[in-house]
Amino acid sequence: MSSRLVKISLPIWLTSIFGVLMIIEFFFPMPAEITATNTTLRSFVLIVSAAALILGTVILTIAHVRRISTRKPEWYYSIIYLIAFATTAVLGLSSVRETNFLWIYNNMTSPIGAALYSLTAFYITSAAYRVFRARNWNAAVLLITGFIVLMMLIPVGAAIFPPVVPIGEWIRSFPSSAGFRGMIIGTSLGTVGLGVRIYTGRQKEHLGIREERKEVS
Amino acid sequence: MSIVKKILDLDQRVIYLILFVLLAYPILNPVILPMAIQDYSKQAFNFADSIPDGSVVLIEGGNSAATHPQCGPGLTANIYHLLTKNCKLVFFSIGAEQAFWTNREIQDAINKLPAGVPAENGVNWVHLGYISGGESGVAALAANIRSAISKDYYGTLIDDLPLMKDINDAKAFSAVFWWGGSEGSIPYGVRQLVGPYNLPMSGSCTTNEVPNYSPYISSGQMKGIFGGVRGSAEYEYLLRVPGPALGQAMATNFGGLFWLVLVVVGNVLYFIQRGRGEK
Amino acid sequence: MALIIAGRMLALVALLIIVAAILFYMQRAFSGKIPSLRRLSAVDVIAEILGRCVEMGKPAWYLFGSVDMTTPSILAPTVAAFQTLAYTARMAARLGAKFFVPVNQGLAYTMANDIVQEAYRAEGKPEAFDPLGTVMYLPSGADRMYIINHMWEEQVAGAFFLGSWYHEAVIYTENAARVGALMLGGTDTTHNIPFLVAICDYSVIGEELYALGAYVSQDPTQSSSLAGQDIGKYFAIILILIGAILATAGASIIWLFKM
Amino acid sequence: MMDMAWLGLVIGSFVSIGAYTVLIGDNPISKVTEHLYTGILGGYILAMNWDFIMRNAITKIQGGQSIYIISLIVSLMLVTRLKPEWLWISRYPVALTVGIGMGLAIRASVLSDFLAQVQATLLPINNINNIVMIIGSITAITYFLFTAKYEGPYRYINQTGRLFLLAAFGVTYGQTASFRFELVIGRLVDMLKPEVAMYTYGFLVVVAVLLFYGYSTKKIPWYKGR
Repeated sequence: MSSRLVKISLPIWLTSIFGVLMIIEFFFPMPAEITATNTTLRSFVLIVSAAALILGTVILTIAHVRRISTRKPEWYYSIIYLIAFATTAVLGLSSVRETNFLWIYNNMTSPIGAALYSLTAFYITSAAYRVFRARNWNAAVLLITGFIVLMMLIPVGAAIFPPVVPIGEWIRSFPSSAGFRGMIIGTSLGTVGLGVRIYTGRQKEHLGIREERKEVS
Repeated sequence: MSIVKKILDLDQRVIYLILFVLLAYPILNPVILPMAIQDYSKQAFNFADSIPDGSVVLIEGGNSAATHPQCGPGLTANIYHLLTKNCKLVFFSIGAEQAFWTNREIQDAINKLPAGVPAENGVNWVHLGYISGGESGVAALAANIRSAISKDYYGTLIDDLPLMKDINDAKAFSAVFWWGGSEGSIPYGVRQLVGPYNLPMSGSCTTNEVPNYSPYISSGQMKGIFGGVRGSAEYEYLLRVPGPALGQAMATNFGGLFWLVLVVVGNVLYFIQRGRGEK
Repeated sequence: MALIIAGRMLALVALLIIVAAILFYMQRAFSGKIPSLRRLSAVDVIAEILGRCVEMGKPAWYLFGSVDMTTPSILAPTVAAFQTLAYTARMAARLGAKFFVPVNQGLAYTMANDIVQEAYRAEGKPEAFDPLGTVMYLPSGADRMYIINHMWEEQVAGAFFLGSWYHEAVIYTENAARVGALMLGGTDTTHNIPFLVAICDYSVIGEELYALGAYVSQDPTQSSSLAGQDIGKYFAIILILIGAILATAGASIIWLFKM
Repeated sequence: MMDMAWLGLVIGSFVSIGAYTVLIGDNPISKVTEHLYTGILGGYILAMNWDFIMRNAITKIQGGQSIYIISLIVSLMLVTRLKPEWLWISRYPVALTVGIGMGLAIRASVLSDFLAQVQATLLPINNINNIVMIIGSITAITYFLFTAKYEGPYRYINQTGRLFLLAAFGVTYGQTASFRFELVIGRLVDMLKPEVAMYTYGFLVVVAVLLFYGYSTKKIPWYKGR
């Protein structure tokens, strides 16, 4: 019984207590001790999250080492990983303001990151060619609004067909905002619903808890 | 398999390659397509154009490394524009990094100037450099330049600069250009220069900040504004001096047009295929 | 000292109404009164995608997008996606589909790892779970290259894109589509839902992402809570209608929001 | 001495080309870039988070705020997972994170999503724009109703809501597309700067030759796109 308490019940209870602390603090004026506790708790989350990232990196490195030692297919790429990892980690652990560490970040990580981010332009274009076909009414709405707005936003678009600007602006300000408004209101209700399910202990998958559900009586 | 189907099932890598070429080409050789000018840019350009030849103009250079690629070409075009009108320019920045980039933009403009246009430091233009103190620094500069700063960006004493001989406060200027970049400093200019001294002002900021300042334009406190890279490109276009911003805007054009053409072609072929009853 | 912080009175009232409605329906479920819900087609799609992967002998991927457990607006959809992951992983284990879950944040990685491991254990196939390979941590950012490369290399046949999606949405979905995967996508971020809806074969939008977990849970109290959320929607609609009619008549109820 | 800024531009250009090869599909050059990038980012994340913990936990403990020892203990609870019987211990850090995160998400979404959006819709019904706004918002909300059966008048309301949602999605699609072209252009501008352009072209040629050789001799598998 006690094992169930510490393994299952207590984590769920703690989840609810922390959550309710955050919510009441938002609505009611609180004594300074509680606000201070809440601030400390939130900084704990950041520390735990940082620790988890370190753990993840270590496990990833172990996976690469194992790939090399067991000579899995394409193991040689892992050597590149290890060299890059070791160099950056050693430089960075000595100091995060180390010049070479920052140089590597600014001249290798940022350009690759920017290049990968910009890949979206290519995929957006090829996806548009493949899926933007007026197969039915729904697809046609997506296609036409997307077409008008892009045309409005590129400098030459308004020069080719000036009315596109007022039309595009209207679509952007009214039908589009209205659609997103419904979606956002729905999402906020979804968040509250999820919170209630978690805090009442009905939903506990995220804790890694699996229980064969007994039928509710 | 019919040709229509073949084009409809075009390998995505062909699309990527074409897009690459279309985006890179205008950067290397600006191809000028017609462009629709936004109202704010047109107003700002007309304001700059209406400044009488030979006036003394105050310019705040607020572009940093992050905003130089977008707004720097616009300031360069602005300097080019005013120098060709034989205006006398006084620059300052409210950040140390910004002072460096302003200097770079001044040099860019001077390198572009057609032969015969005078652009001598100290005579046609002065770069006062970094003025500390943010908004209060601007106020101090407006009230008395010599109390706010004694040497210019290059370390020359202000009193040794011929252009500064008769200039001692904001009353000496006939216009202000506030190239705020992402500093969010345009209100400083409105509050410290436009309000107390009744100077007409225009300027630039990043695209996302334009809506914040549109109230100033509708109230007349600002004469117009250039937003981001598109604003810079429009300045270059209106001035008929192609520069890096125009190249980038044209590349966006090419990318966008390619997207639009692909969608149109895709749909036309799709309906042809459907009309033929092919699957 | 005011009893309630200024400007938050209506928010508190709204929260209490919504929570009370949800709890009311959950309570009713205990006594066997279960509201009838419309079928969410995405529920059946999960089995379809996994079945296809088994048939083709190719892997199924479950991706979360940009995960950051320290940002509440990202945490919520991610936690919602975890519940669906529990169901999907279990079904994948049962059907024998090769399952892969890349995660780009440490804490989410440990959570996903526990969930999938638990699912395999529940189906009595713990040996099919590879502690280093089934769930994998990839540094945020680098995961983009890994995922594109491996999508082509492994020729994924099915992919789930649930959670909080940012610009990766179009990168992954378009690649998966070109590889030929059957996809289910859904997010609540307004900026990237268009790509998931346009490119994926099946999609869930906004609140449906949160509801999906409750649908697949086979727990009547959870699915009943969705009826409570509907009360929240009616509340919003009534508020809008009353406010609009009053505004037309020249009266404003904005003061209510400022309380 | 080599000019580090110039070298940075050249290296940046090379690795960008490596990253762009991923557009072709899986190939050795993109794999090399992938592992290089993962390695660098792994090292970077390790160092930055180590630094974060040092500054925000260890320094504070040394400064007498001993409560932060708890944060370290909770962090260590994550590590217990390496022994399967102790897996449950890592539920505590998860409980902390999810409890706090959901609490913050709920309180923010009720005020700044739910009510703020409702408030923005309280418009007088006197012109077409406001009518579109109100009808669009309401039908889009009803699109998400779970208890309504897809029949009768609700079918039409649901369809209308869906159209409004799709219009919103189309707008975002177009808007994002125009912005994303600027990203590629930004990267290309750096890669084609006069001082590095020659190296960019050179590397591009090398990559093209290598890939052509690989594909033509079938040493690299060519994946057919759908």
